Amino acid sequence: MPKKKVKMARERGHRQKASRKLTEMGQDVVNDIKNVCPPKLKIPSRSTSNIIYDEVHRYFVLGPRWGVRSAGSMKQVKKFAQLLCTADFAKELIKQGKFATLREMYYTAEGWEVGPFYDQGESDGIIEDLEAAFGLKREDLGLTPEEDGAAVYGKLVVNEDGVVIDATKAGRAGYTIPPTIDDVEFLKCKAKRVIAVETMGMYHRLVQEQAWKKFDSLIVGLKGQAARATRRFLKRANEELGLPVYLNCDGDPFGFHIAMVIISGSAKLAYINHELAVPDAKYLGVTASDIVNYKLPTDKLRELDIARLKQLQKDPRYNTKFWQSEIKKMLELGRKAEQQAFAKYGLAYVVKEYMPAKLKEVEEQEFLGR
Amino acid sequence: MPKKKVKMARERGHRQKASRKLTEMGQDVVNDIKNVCPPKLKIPSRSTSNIIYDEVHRYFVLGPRWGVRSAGSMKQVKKFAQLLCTADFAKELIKQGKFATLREMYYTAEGWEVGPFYDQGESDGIIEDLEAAFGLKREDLGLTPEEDGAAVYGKLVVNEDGVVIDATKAGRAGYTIPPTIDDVEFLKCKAKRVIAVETMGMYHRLVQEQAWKKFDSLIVGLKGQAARATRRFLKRANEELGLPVYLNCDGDPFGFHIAMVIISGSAKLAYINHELAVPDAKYLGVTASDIVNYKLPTDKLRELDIARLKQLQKDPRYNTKFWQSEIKKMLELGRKAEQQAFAKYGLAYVVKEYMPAKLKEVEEQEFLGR
Amino acid sequence: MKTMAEELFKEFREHSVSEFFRKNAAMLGYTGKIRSLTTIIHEGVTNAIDAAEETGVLPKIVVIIKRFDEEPEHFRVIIEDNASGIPEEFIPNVFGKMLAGTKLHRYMQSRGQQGIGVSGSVMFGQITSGKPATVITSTGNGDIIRADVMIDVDRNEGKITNVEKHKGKWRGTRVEVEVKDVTYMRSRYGPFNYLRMTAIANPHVHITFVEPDGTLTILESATDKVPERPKPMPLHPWGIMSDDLLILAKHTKSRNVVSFLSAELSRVSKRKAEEVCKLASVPPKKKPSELTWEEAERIVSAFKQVKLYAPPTSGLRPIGAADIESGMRQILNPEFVYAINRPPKVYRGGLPFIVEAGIAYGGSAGKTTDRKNENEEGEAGMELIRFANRAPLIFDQGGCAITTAMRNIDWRRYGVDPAAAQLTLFVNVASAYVPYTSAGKQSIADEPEVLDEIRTAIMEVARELRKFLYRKIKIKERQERAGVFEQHLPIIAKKAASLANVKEPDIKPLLKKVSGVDNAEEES
Amino acid sequence: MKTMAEELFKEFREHSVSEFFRKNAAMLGYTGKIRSLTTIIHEGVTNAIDAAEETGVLPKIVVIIKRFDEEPEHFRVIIEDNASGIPEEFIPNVFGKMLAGTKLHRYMQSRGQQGIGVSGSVMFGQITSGKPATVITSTGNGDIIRADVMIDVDRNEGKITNVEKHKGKWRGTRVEVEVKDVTYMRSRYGPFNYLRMTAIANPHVHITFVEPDGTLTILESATDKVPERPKPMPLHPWGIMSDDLLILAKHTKSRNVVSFLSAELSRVSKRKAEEVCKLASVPPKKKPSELTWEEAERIVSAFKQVKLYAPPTSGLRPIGAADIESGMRQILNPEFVYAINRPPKVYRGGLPFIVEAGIAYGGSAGKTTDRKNENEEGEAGMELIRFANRAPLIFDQGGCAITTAMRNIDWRRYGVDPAAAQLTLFVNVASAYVPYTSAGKQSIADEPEVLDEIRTAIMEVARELRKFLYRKIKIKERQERAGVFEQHLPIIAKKAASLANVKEPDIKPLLKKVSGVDNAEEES
Repeated sequence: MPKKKVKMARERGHRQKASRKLTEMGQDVVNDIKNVCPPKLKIPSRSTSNIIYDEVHRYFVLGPRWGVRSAGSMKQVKKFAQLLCTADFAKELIKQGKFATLREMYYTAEGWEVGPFYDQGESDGIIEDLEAAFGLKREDLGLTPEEDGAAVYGKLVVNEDGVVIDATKAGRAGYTIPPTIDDVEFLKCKAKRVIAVETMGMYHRLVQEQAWKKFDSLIVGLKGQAARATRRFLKRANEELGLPVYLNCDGDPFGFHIAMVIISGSAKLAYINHELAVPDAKYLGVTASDIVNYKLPTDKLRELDIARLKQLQKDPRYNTKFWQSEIKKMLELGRKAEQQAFAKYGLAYVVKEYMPAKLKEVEEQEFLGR
Repeated sequence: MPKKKVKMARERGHRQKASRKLTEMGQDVVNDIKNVCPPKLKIPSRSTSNIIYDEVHRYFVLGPRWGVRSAGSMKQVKKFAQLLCTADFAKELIKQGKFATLREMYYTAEGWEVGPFYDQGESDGIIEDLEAAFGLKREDLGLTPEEDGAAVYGKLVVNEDGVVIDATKAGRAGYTIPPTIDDVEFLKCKAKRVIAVETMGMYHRLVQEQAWKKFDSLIVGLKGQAARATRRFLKRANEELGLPVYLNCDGDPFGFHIAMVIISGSAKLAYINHELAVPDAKYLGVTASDIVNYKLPTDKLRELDIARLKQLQKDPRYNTKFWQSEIKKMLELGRKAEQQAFAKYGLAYVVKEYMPAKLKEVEEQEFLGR
Repeated sequence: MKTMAEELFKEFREHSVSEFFRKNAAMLGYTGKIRSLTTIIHEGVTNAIDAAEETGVLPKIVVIIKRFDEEPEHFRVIIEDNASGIPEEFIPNVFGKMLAGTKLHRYMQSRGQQGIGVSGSVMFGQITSGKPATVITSTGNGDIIRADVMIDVDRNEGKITNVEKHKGKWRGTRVEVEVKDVTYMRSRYGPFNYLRMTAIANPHVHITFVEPDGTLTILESATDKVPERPKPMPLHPWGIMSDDLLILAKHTKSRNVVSFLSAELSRVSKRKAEEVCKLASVPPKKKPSELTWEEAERIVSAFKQVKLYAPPTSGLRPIGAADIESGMRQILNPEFVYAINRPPKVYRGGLPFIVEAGIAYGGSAGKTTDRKNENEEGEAGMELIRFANRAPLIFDQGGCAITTAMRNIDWRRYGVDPAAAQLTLFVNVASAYVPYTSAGKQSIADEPEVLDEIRTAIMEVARELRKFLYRKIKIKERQERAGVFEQHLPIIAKKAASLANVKEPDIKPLLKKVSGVDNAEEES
Repeated sequence: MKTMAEELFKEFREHSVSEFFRKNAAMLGYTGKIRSLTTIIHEGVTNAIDAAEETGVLPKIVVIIKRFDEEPEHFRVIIEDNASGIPEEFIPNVFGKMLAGTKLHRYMQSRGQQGIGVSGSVMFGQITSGKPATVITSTGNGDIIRADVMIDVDRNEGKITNVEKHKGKWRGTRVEVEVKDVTYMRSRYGPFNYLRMTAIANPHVHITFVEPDGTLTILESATDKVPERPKPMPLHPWGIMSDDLLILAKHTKSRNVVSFLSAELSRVSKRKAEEVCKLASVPPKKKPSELTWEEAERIVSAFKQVKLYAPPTSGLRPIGAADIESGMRQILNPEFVYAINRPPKVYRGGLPFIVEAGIAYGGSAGKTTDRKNENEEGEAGMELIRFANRAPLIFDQGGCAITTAMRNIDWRRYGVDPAAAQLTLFVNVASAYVPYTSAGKQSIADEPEVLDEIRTAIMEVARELRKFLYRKIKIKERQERAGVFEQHLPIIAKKAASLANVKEPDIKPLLKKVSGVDNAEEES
């Protein structure tokens, strides 16, 4: 798999690139000081008005607006100092090959000369500044979120720092995607597709019913809203391994949102969506049509659901015939349904009947290029 | 390891026992109906007033009070019917060797003659009735919660339905404890102790700093409040493998609570604590004394924290010299601190300095039988 | 040399009460464009009903409000009754002199009290439009008099500026007042709601109402029973003050204290009077006019030590629980209605009063009703309607003892959420002398005895409502539980058989048994 | 046969205004045990200050409240002034006759207005204690008169029941009223707070107060400037009504309309009067007494079309912004104080008025102050103190236009949380004729012009407060930001060097530069 090897090298290169960028920044600041010129850093604006849906790439990106962080401004000088301290800390992490959680960094700052952060929101903001300024992921800077990624089950073998792991032999709960997924090498993959599911209940159902075998698939248990590591995993599976990705979520606005964040990225992370979005992933979850066709047990849409759906109608990411018609139908029905609602017809129904039908439908469309 | 083999057999036997109990119940009901006598089921009361702290076993148990569920009472007949439907469903799961989530069962009931449950709270209550009536775990009835258990890293090899897993070779994120942990066989264990930590941030820190090697330890990442499967794993590690269990939590009332639920069980699950509590586990988390001795970064106790601590003072589980003095000290300080606060002294500090000191202290006390 | 004082007191003068109220029209309720118009309607309708009742006929009232073309704030207000009519010589004083009337000096319940009401309307019309009021009246003697009346403010006197006589066989009085600077609206504070409330509290009154846009509304009477004529009533000793006693003593015809006390106070026999004199160390044969303040004080306190009958109610004219209920039923069409009238009590000055309360639930009771388009506010929840001697109190709700009493009650204890309940609460205070907080007569002062009594009355009707709401819930529960066994026992049998892997048992004998047993348990 | 009417009208009688108010004492503020006592103090102090000012001396008032031993609700209230004294022949009418006085007929600002106040106190004392009031007075002519005065309620007349004369060189009046059924408390509604508020609004008044327990409090005057004597003032044409005009026309000495208008109205020159007559099509030479209502209406509307000077303020006697500020500063010791007085305006009837407002922030302003133990309520937040012609308004806060105006303002826009702010808001309405809602004179009716003006005044002082609060925040910010560069630039240099792996650059030149630049930016 030569293609993969190349990719791998690129991944590893991220951390070196990060280190180089940080060094350059230090040099720029030193030069500015020597030239008696207040050091400045241009950072793309992350404000709502600068978040733009990129029709070509099909995800949110940052627009052309920049902000300038200046050490010459009374209001900004402290933040500038914090930014440099953080950069220095990250460079040290990269050098040592270590990772720290965002929370650990927040505490580490207790010992910094610039003084502790007011709260973790402040230190997280500084990290986002660095990410946006250099187009790097925080993971490249040695900083990880607390949470692990999703569980994976299926015919995939990976190499984590020399440890070879077979995702059919990591236990019933599967292989857990670590926060440092970019350091993981895909060694072998016999699966032909990825099916990611919103809830761990459904994940275990699919594993138990051997859906991974039946559909030649990797089963990914998202545990709700997908972690960054999970999204990175799905992107790599899609791009490096060339697997189509299907997203099976609850038939409600939150389920739609979970799928869409994987597909087109969130507005909040627009500055790093090029590393996270999987624009070719397909929604394979419960739809309003399913509710009707399968007579699913439902719950009433709450006020909040309705408001949310109406928001989605205007969201550029949902500006397709499929989504517009399903959202409209759900609003008309006034009901929503969960994945596990298929249990009404017995536990195995979802694997024996529902998924094959849905997969066939979607893959035929794909085959025909729709 | 003959001891282990015997245990294994016992564990496997749980599901057979469950099936037998359900059959007996059916027979009793049929007999009652034939005798024109309203079928009844005695269920230990789970009300607060019937939850008693067992000084000998050192966990909460149910007291001597029973309630009777009678099919002859207008108010109870529907619940009785639901209970029998649930029992029949569980017996079928056991027969097929399958598991269903509580949510799936709730949806399955859509198709039952007795009609759907009002909400999942109602169906969960019925399952608890069955558990309490027969002293069985829901897992023995083929019913599992949604969530997976904790992550485990260290020198442990297990057998899951023929798949052999080495917990040092399951990836950086470790081996994930499945909800069906009782079906897992412990094949080999070279660790001498278990260190369970509250947050995944601390878990990754310990894995990264190779604490599992340094302390000959299994590292368990609890992910906050421990799942039932995690508690079951810790109990088995403690009883079957004979490993001491140390609990490293945040130094706040919630951290104390997380540790104590593992040690002495929760009041809510008093009916099944004999299967879950690990009374010999030791608290190794952040204490009020640590806050002072290590000058940790802290947060102010909120109103709720203070109220909670005052509650703990009166809780029989905390009726030891150690807890009383630490709680009092924390109230006096008015501050709390997280595990990760040690990052103030650098990322490795917790493994290099803090943990060795604490372990030494605790294990010396144990050696001396204190 | 003159002192400073002599200089300053050159200006010392007396003033007429009309002049006082001309400058203080707000004190009589003439404040705001909507309220001023409602006040005119109130004074006219109140007098009309009182007059008809004193005459002993069922009141038939006509109210017409005409707007002058192209003058949105210029009206002619016409109020007509079918009462006794007014003798010609009394017309100037009735309509043009303040503090003159048939009511002020008697302790008798009537809606009007102070001899200011109608003169006030005439004056307000006069100072805004410059026009006299027109009075058409006949005592039924064949002469119909039509007189224009103006007030001479400086002298507090009425003047007839024009008079005509016709022959005719009609009896009654029709007053027409022309007024400017007022507004007509169908709001909660407007004439329409005022008349609607009047109809609720006075089911024996027939009201015909024509609004400025020509809309005709007839509020039919719901009973043809003429309420008894109220009677003047002596003071009762409970709570009487020394000053009141001395004033009575000054005017009495009795020659000694014992006969004075028994003649001028109610519920005092000769024997009681003697007992009181003895307790108070007052010579029983003393001339009343020679009583000293100290003796009066001792008599007052002695009355508190003897047993007396409660004050007579002959002078009081409550609506009666049945009539309140029929009034509320007719207008609100409620699911539940309940009313009470409390026994008479006295407050300071020995003045008796009666509190009546009614409550209506469901239907169009409460603030959110289909009356919304009439009273314009989009409010929800409990509605409080206040009355004094059957006359609606519309304004100054906040300062009124009835409102205070209502607010002091924890309504949730009665199963009611005041912010949402479809509830109308009715309170009427009947007395020969209602303690109003101001001459505008829109709110009742919080005399402790009155406040307590209102509170008690409200709680009494609220308790009855609670019982109703409780019964309503009970009935629903029983219905829901019927047939529960028939539904569930077969399922139990089937599932138990499946669990035990045996044949399904026959459920019928058990079904028969438990249904019976359980019902028995239910009854016990 | 007699008609029903003849039967009924046998009872028709006239009544005295004293009798009316005896029965309606609540209308005058005699309601509740605490309020009744405060009302007596209010009437006495108001009259005392007015009298001293009319006399042209700095008012020195003594108030003594004595409790009778073992009678908790029996008091003797003594109020003494240093004014002109009262000539003997006026004593019965001043203290015993209602609607009599020197003030009612003049359009002049004074605290009392209606000639009821002191007679009301005497009557309330008399009907609760049975005792006459004692008046000790001298006009400074060497005779000191001591007279006991009672009211003959039936006739609305004062009677002197006992009189003594002494020689002495004192001038002033001392009134002593004995009263029962009242309570003394140091609550917000009690005499102590009443006098404290009086002192704030009247910094020229010296008050000596002795409480029933013997506590002596002296509220010193803060200025020795005697306010100018108020002058009687003709009506201004703005907002005058036809009726007012005709009443003036009836009493004028002028012989034609033009001279009548310019003589009886303020700010109307002969030329203006002629212009108005022309506009109104009224013959300029017409006799005023022959003016018709329609002509009067045309004149009124014509006045609205011509330009006039604003009403004269000569008759108004505002406190003045400086005195309000010094009064508030003395009593509240605030961090910030600001007061304004607005230009005169008129409301209906052409009556001029002036609104003054003051605001105090910090110190002991607001409801939560160390005065808590005095006024007993554990309340927090903004305090509103209301005045009419410098006299405190204590009761009926809810219905008052000042309260309405205050509530209509969105205080958060001024940086104030009304529920928590340490703020005292002062409003005084000065007018020869304040539109009270009732004879109790405790709240101001919401005449639109008055309400608007109060609102404007409050917003004006609130804006000044906002500026103060804003400046306060600004100063704090500047201090906090000082030295920020000195603290952070060295760290930046150090960390940048570490990142680049080079020697730390010298930070001093940059430090010097940016500090300057940034300061300049700040100033701009």
